[in-house]
Amino acid sequence: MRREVPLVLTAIVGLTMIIAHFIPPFNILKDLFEDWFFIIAAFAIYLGVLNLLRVNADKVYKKQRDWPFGVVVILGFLVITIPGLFFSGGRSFLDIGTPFYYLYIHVYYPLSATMFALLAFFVASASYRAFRARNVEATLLLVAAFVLMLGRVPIGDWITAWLPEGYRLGNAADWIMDFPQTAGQRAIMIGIALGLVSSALRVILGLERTYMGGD
Amino acid sequence: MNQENSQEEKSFWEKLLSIDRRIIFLFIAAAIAVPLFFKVSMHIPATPVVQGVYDAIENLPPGSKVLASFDYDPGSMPELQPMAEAFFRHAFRKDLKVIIMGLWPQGPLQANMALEEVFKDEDIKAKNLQYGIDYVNLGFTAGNEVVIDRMGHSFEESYPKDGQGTPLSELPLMKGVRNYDNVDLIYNLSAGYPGTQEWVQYAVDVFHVKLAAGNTAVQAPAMYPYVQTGQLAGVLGGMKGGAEYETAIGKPGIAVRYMFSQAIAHAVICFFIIIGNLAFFSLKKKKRS
Amino acid sequence: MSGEVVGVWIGAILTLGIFSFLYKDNPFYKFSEALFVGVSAGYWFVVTFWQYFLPKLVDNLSLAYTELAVNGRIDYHWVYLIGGALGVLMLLRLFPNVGWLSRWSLAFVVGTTAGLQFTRYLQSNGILQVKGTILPLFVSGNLNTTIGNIVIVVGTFCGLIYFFFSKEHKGAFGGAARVGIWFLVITFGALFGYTVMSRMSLLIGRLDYLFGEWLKLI
Amino acid sequence: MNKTHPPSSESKSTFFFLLFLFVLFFLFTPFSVGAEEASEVEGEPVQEAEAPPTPPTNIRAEDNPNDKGGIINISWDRSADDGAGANNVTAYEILRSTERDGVYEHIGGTAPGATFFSDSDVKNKVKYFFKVRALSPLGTSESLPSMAASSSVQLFDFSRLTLFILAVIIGLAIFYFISKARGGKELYIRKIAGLEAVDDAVGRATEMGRKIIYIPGIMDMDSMQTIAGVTILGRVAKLAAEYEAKLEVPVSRSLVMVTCRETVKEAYLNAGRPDAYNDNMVYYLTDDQFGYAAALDGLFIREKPAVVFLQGQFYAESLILAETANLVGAIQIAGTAMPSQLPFFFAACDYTLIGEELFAASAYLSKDPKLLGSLKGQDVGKFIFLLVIFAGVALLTLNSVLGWNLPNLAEKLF
Repeated sequence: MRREVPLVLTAIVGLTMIIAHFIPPFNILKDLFEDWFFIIAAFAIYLGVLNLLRVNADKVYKKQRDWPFGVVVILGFLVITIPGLFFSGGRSFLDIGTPFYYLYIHVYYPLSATMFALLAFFVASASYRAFRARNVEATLLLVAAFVLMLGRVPIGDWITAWLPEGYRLGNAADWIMDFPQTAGQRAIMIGIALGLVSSALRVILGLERTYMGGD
Repeated sequence: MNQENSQEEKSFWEKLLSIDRRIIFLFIAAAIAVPLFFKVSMHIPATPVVQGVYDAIENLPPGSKVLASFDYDPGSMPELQPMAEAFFRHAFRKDLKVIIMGLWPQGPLQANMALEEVFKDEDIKAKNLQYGIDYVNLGFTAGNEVVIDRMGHSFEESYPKDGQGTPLSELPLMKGVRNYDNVDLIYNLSAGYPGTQEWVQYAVDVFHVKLAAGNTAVQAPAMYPYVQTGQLAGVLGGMKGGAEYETAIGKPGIAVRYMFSQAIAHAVICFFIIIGNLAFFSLKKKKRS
Repeated sequence: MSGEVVGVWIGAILTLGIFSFLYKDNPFYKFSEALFVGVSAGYWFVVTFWQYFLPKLVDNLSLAYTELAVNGRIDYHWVYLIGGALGVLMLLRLFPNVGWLSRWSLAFVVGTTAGLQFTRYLQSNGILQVKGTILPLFVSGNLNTTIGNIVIVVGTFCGLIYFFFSKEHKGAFGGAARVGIWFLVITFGALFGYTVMSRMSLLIGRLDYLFGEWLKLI
Repeated sequence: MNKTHPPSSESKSTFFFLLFLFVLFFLFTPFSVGAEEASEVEGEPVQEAEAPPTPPTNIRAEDNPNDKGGIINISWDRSADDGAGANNVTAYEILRSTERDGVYEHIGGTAPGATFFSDSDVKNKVKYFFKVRALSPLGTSESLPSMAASSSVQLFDFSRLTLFILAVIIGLAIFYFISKARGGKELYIRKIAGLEAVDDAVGRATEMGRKIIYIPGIMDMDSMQTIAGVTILGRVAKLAAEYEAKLEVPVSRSLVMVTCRETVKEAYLNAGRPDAYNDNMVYYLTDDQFGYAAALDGLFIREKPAVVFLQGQFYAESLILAETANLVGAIQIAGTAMPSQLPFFFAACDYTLIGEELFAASAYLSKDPKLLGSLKGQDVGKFIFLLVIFAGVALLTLNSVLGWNLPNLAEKLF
């Protein structure tokens, strides 16, 4: 019961989804099952959130290293959830002027955008370290990256202004994107399609089942 | 003397190779911050892909309805928000009616933020635009491309109510808007999935509606083929595309101002790559000799 | 001080908090990080409730209920009860004795994903890409397209050969695989360089916020 | 286009030819328009201009193919007055009736210039007739009714036939090699460097007494990449249990947390060390992409893990994680099937599994012949694709060299 039912269920549901793709009256199952997925995930989020709160409460209670920041996590969670659920006009909680919107704009957004912006720095440090002409492969990597980086901004065309129009860095960047890049991307994508198909079959056939746990 | 010199030189190249990354960070920060203070306005003429977007909106008669789908979140704001603001400015000046929606949870909110900004303009304030008559915000609906597909049959199926909970039938603007047949253009701002690709595949290819889009620079090249085949009227790619569009509507905004920083930062990264390789090769040469 | 001004100050301080990580880990970053984790977990919790839980489960069931109460008809929307039941099974994990029942929901999710993505990827990543690669190697009167097509066909062909698992990369096969790697590497380099633009604009946005909106220097 | 290519002499001559045509067009257009206007004035009485627009013609109604019914597609030829003049058509309205000469009801409309409408409000097997009405400022006019049309359920979607055949062939190939491997036949599988390194990396973590941190991507269980990431976790956890290394799995989705717990627990059980497992090894942080990245950055810096696995579906946070892990000197073994993120892993990580290799990893690490057999099946799929590309390219090339003028086969097949 504990193990067999889930395996059979996976197989039935998986095969049904594949077959449904080819039988128009069954197409509706796709939408329905996706909706069910959202419902399951919406229930599951309670498990995650409870876990997060418990871990941090534990940390505070046991006075582990950095415990004050456990308090911050819990407070942060409550500070946005309580207004979001109860004091922000229900479903229109994201409208301009609600307390939830205020927190979104002045707390959530700056944090999120700044974290994202760290990438500007990491792109620089990673390219400094990785783009060295050690061998043929590394050199190709370097040259392609270099051409694209300069070709995308006005500087690229400015440096190569002495070349006839149509042969400048911007054009080279476009050419690399259009042809060799397309080819490499295609090979990767086709490989992914096959890998995924095979992986999905292993899951459906129950060969890959570590995720299902033991008894 | 000679030996000492080479000793010193060697350590210099070596030091350079294992440079503290914080020094690189500092250079990048400076490369972006300093140009912000110089209001260099680079002239950024519209490339044909951008002109396509501009024309698609410019050529609509007043009163036409545009469905604007905001499929991005704050993460892509620097790139897409200028396009959102420029679009609203353009549309409201031309007296177009805008139906806002989002396939990303935060999308409709981004639209609200752009509206707030645009309503500060004198000429637009003077038009005294009304919610429900001149624009509506349908909000977000979960379901990705399935939503696009369903809307082809009926908007109401996916959006029985607008973002504020008002039934569509009570919104004057939505009277007579049943599906894509009743809108004149779709304008889509996209930062990934679901986004422009899905709009092309599920709305343009199936329901033959006209589509113009703005994308992050990462995504834009994947959209060029659609522009060539005419499935897409045009695409604004990244900050540069935004800057071109801003220039085209005659109101240079944030994107135009940012382009200078962008160029300098690229140059700095390339400079470091060159330095890194110089150091790498001088060390290699030394080792060989 | 108005709410807006306070808000900009909060935003600016948190922005600096995250940036401080670039120098080194410090309590200021730890604070911003902890706040971010708490607030973002709460953010998605609220979003999930209003935008997934209510519309997908409650709305559909209330539709079914209204149909029953008003017209006495048993409506199709009752099937959402199964979705709800699978969700409830998930919560049983909180009780060790019956926790294993949640595997049924997991099995459903995994089966759906495997089945759905099987056809989706085979179509969009497989067939459509193969179709896109079938190009003539010679286009009369157009040298650009001719060269471009050759590059695409050769690159895709060799790239795929690199991915073969059950054949040793030796001889001509190995040579083709090597060319395949070159194409992969050029792709990576190009995509990397291409993305730099996007990433820089994010930082521009943040610095503009600090210097402009907060300090009003620009 | 800003995708200007280096101009070749051929494209230049094409350009000039087009320019020539363009100039000709411009030269002669005014005359032809003038001529048309003249004929209109001459041929039709003045009061006729007050009349409604010419009705649309040739109304066709057909069942929408390959669906479960419920949709009829209506198309028509535009009114002659669509697109010009005072009598310009401003909209079309679609009318429907169940009897040819019955009462027609208005069911929708389109913008001028359109020739297509899809009626999604029909009952299967009921016969409908359609008319299209053209609207203009001067009046309206209705077309003749269409032939009867009804929608019906199709039991097989023939537009997906190629996909179906391919799915069956590849599925059977994989299945065949799995059962063949079950028979105990030894299969050759080439070495994958990133996976060869797993053993050493786990060993090194044990030696150093530092943690292994495993990140199964940032997406939920509705992604096969996450599922692949979780199955690889199963193999890594078993190794960690055997080597007695410390494993930590912070995740960003609740369902993934549940699944990872089952996986890791099972792995420890299989390794004979169920006592070493506890639920706290797998914990949830936040659903948020960058909130999660911020927390992981802090974790990396403070814990200084010996190994960081990044296996699953990643977006922009990929480089943030890889660079921070690099900063603390961890061995990074990454893998994803996101083409847009592979460059960053490739540049910043020690080992990267590229696309297909991510899906092959758990089979490879398991060394289970059945699973390895499925990899061989994948190769058959690749071989078929290569064959199709080769044949298609050869045919098209011959076609264009010899000027056969073949119909576009690829377009027909897929």
